[in-house]
Amino acid sequence: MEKLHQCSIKFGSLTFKRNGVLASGILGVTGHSMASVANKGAGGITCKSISKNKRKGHPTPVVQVFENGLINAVGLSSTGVDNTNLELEIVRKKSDSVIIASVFGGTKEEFRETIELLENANIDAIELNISCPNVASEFCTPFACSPTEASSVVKEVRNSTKLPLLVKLSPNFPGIGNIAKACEDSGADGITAINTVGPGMLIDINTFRPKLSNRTGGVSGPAILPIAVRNVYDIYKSVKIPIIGMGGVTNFEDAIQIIAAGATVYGIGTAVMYHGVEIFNKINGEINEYLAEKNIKYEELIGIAHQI
Amino acid sequence: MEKLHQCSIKFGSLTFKRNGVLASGILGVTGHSMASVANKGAGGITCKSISKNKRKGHPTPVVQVFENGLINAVGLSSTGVDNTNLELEIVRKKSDSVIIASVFGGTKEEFRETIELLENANIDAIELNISCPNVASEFCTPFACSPTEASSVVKEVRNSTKLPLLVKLSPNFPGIGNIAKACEDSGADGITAINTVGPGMLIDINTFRPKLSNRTGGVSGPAILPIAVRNVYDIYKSVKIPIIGMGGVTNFEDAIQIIAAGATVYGIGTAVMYHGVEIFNKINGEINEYLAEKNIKYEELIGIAHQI
Amino acid sequence: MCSTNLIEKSYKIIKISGDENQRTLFFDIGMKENVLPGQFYMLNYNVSQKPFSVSHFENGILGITILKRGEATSKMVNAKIGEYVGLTGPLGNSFDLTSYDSYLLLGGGVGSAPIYFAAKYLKNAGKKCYVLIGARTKSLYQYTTDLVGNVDFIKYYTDDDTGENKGFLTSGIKEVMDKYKIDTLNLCGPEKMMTTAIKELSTYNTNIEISMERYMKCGVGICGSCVLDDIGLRVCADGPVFNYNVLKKSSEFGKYHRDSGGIIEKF
Amino acid sequence: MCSTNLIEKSYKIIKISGDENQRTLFFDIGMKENVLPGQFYMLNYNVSQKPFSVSHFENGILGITILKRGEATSKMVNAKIGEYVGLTGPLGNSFDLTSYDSYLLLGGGVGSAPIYFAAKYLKNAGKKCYVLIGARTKSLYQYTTDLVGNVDFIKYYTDDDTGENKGFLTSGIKEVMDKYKIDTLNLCGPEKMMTTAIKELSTYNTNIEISMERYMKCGVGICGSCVLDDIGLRVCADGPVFNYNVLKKSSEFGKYHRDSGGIIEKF
Ligand SMILES: Cc1cc2nc3c(=O)[nH]c(=O)nc-3n(C[C@H](O)[C@H](O)[C@H](O)COP(=O)(O)OP(=O)(O)OC[C@H]3O[C@@H](n4cnc5c(N)ncnc54)[C@H](O)[C@@H]3O)c2cc1C
Ligand SMILES: Cc1cc2nc3c(=O)[nH]c(=O)nc-3n(C[C@H](O)[C@H](O)[C@H](O)COP(=O)(O)OP(=O)(O)OC[C@H]3O[C@@H](n4cnc5c(N)ncnc54)[C@H](O)[C@@H]3O)c2cc1C
Ligand SMILES: Cc1cc2nc3c(=O)[nH]c(=O)nc-3n(C[C@H](O)[C@H](O)[C@H](O)COP(=O)(O)O)c2cc1C
Ligand SMILES: Cc1cc2nc3c(=O)[nH]c(=O)nc-3n(C[C@H](O)[C@H](O)[C@H](O)COP(=O)(O)O)c2cc1C
Ligand code: FES
Ligand code: FES
Repeated sequence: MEKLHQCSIKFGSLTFKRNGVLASGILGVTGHSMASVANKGAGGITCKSISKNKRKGHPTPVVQVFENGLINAVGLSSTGVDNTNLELEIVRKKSDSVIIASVFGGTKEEFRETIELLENANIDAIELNISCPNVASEFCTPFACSPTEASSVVKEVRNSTKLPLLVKLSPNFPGIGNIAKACEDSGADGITAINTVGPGMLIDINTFRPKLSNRTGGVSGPAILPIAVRNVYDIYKSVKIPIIGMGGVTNFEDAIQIIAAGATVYGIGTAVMYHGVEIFNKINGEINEYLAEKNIKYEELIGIAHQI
Repeated sequence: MEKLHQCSIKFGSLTFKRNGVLASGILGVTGHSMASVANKGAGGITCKSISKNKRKGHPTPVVQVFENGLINAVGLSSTGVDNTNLELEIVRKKSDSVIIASVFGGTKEEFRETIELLENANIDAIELNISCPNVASEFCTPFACSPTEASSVVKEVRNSTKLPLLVKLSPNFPGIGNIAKACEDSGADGITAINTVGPGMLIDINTFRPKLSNRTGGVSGPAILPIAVRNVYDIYKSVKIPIIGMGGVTNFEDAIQIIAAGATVYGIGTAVMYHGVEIFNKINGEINEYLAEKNIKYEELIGIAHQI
Repeated sequence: MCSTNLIEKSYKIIKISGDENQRTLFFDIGMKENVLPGQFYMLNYNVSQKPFSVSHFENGILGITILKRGEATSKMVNAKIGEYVGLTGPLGNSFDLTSYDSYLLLGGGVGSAPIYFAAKYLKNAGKKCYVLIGARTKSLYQYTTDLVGNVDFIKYYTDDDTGENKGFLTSGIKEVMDKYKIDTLNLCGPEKMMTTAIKELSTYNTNIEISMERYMKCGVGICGSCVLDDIGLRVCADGPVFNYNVLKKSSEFGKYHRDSGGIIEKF
Repeated sequence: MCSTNLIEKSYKIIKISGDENQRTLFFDIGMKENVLPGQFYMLNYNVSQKPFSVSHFENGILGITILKRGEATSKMVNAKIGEYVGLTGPLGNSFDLTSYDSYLLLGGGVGSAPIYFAAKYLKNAGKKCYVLIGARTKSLYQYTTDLVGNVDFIKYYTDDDTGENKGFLTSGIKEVMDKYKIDTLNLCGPEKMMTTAIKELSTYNTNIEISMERYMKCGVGICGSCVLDDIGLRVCADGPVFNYNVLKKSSEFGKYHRDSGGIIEKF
């Protein structure tokens, strides 16, 4: 196996031993799956969003690829907290990665109750997925739609856990800077951005049917990189808490862009489809070479686009 | 010169002699430029958004290409209504295309006053650009952000012109269906969708500067196709007035998707960069072949994805 | 990012064979595609999507053999000529049909689909090819019978007595292994069949390749629903074909799989 | 959509020549690019972006010659070695330097930049190449003087008397045309120079190619700021090189251009 590119990046109270976070919903069903991604290079892993109540998710097709990315409406399928805890235990045992439990709830209360069930879970941080666009009809507008809504969830759960609390934000509502600020003010320890864009739709030109069973699905992959960079840039301008920056990152130049915009670590989802899980170690190696060539420290890179 | 693929498509009170509308802001500065696009295949042309007051636009770079499209912040540069009227006169003289004057205003009143200046213009329709994302800092949130704001502009201008009134909507605010409906209820005769997505940002990894002078710019091109298709789908569900569907259309399959989603005619902007202005005639020819092969009428195709 | 095989395209059904229990659907996907035995497609019929191995590919004509099992496949076996079906693929890796000279192929149930394609491919390549196929009943293996006389050896087994040999195909392994020089085996079928076969083969020390089946939500290596325990490999993107040397390190092989929600189900 | 030439990439300035009135900046863009005489780059220096023809391309080293004119170029001529500059290109079409045997090249002002590159290209290709270059003053054409002795004929003209020949380069056309067999001409420079040249050439009936300059906002064929009246062609994407047979149909050639806002300015 190739040598892993190690480092040490402070992210609030957490320390990443390698750069690169596996985005929620990607290879995040089983513990061995997530551990394998970590052991092949990722510094952090996020499990598929879990909820207190078991959820079925949407019927297939749930992913449809287009030339510049994909649309997905996996829906929030969840096997419940207990099953996920067991899987995350495996990640802890088999890897040294930062473990982030993504949590979803249809109501503020469900968010809190789910987090309470995670009390004894062997995890490093909790990510509030308040931005899933694929359940809009089921749950109305996501909480990430406004500063008030977003902070109401953070406030509701803040006292239920001592773990660092990340909030996953959506690019689909105006004013992401203000929304991030409201989360910070309510006690969030970090921001993850961005969730998928749109949603979008693809239609088969022979059957005339929308290609996803859910008809619409969030857009991810290379198509959304500029949107992710701009959102991370706006968030960095508004808050002091660290950012996991993701959305279309597919190669090391993309990662540099999102870090220069303000991300403390980069995240990857869709690029795993193109390049496999080896993409993390590849990008981490290339970032190191780049820093060496430019003779700058990683920390200087974070948000550097704001200083120019 | 290649033979143009003619047809006859009713769009409210207008009739397009060829499918395909040149999007606003693309090759829409001079009359000869727009006439040339029409004479090489487009059935309708839209001029660069004009305003009563002369505007300078942003300094270069105003366009930056990425792998899946481009970001632009040309800004609303305008030579004023009189100059544009002269240019549109040329289009009328040299082509048989539907001529759409795109109008921009910083305030409702500026919209109305600009339209009043178009009273004697030799045009077929007016498009209200209430969705430009590149002037947000200058003019706050675009009017396309909500049903109330959008309809306030339509109401303000409705009595100032007898021409068909189109409203150009933005994909960057939730509930485009409701926004379109509010425009329809206030007297709009058609919807153009979508304007650019985001905005986005690209950062140079050596200079660390945002690549556009304006820092951010709206995303267009292949990257946004699924978002355009979904928005057109949502609008079609909500209104009876016809739609010019655009956003990422680059080949005939894309055009079919956007028509199946509900567009009466398709529009093209960014694809001109990849394929030149010949793209309209090429797509129109391929649509005809496709209709012949499937033995269906063009009218049946419009919104067909909703019937399945 | 021009991985066009990942993008679904719809094709007309141009031919149908089999019966309502098991159909083979044919599509004209054109010659530009290079499809190899072991690879599969996500097949989307009326917005129901499932993975299926390729059972036939010749002159641009793709064949997919579908056994009626549950909800989706019950609809699919009733598809009609002229209907459009969404195909995403070819996906995944393929059997190694080039490194060796002499192959024994085992196909159990509709696992015979990729085995059938592999056998034809091997004969085209001038390789030695021995085949054992097992099915519940004769009609289910009928579509493969043009192999008879064209491969170096073939024997069919059925659970009932509609065929020549009642019993499990695994009972035929010893005969072939002892009679012929076999360099490598390729297996596809129910995991119980495959684990039994592997036990039978334990004394022979041959190379073994196994085509795996797991619940697949995406087919393109991103959702995580098909990942094998311990080894952390994705059946859809790192497989579906695995060398037994890799697979034997998986704690779930032959023991359990997961349902659509990721819940473990014992075999 | 993998049109990578349309995507801006930043390169380090590795060498600088000329003075503060006119600089040539050199970049190592690598050998994979195929850059042809007549093509141009959008050059982005500290978020000021303008189009510039290629004046040099050899072994992956690109040279861009910048005359100080206004706001952007005043900054650019002060760029330092080691600084990064954003380059988008190569853009546009190129001179036809293959169809003929014997070329007369005319470069006026910084229009000598692509002419210089074209001359080197032609000699590499073993073609006959005659050159007339005009400039305000000698220092502005200095960067091209390694052509002397390497092309079949070259003569420099200056507005002042710093050079050998005071006067307009157009005054040299008759001499060359009468003395040598010229198949085709390539022109780049101020439009007044080019229209004068065309008048001079009216009796010769040769092929003429003209590299045009217009205000460019995007450089990639989308914004419409560079479109020529009547003919509706984009200088950036359909040009910058046009055959005179096409260009003579343009009502603006030699008469006017437009400013950044699209307002007509007479020459
Ligand atoms: C790589 C690959 C190749 C395949 N090739 C073929 C093929 O060529 N021909 C063919 O007919 N089928 C093939 N299959 C299996 C096919 O995908 C399933 O038959 C189909 O998913 C069943 O869908 P359904 O909706 O009809 O059944 P469901 O309603 O989903 O289930 C019916 C029953 O089958 C069980 N089941 C469903 N899927 C699986 C599974 N993956 N593993 C174990 N049990 C399962 C369920 O638990 C249930 O008991 C392949 C699967 C994979 C992963
Ligand atoms: C295809 C192409 C290739 C070019 N190649 C070169 C090159 O190799 N070297 C080089 O030095 N320059 C070249 N130019 C010209 C260069 O782009 C301009 O010098 C530059 O845009 C001036 O920018 P500025 O901000 O310095 O001047 P500004 O402040 O914009 O203008 C200064 C003065 O120049 C005039 N001006 C600016 N641009 C133009 C124009 N396009 N046409 C006519 N007048 C203009 C203005 O009206 C003003 O009077 C090229 C232009 C094009 C279109
Ligand atoms: C198939 C798929 C499933 C996803 N599921 C989730 C999820 O459960 N929770 C969540 O917060 N984000 C989910 N996302 C969003 C990703 O975590 C990520 O924010 C987004 O895809 C952008 O990153 P990318 O372009 O690198 O994929 C999912 C994305 C994909 C493609
Ligand atoms: C360079 C550029 C300039 C644009 N200028 C305008 C404009 O002035 N007014 C307007 O309504 N839309 C403008 N747009 C948006 C387009 O009209 C169109 O809505 C959008 O680009 C999506 O279509 P596309 O993906 O085919 O380009 C501009 C787009 C581009 C790329
Ligand atoms: S089916 Fe989604 S990863 Fe394999
Ligand atoms: S500069 Fe924009 S079209 Fe030529």
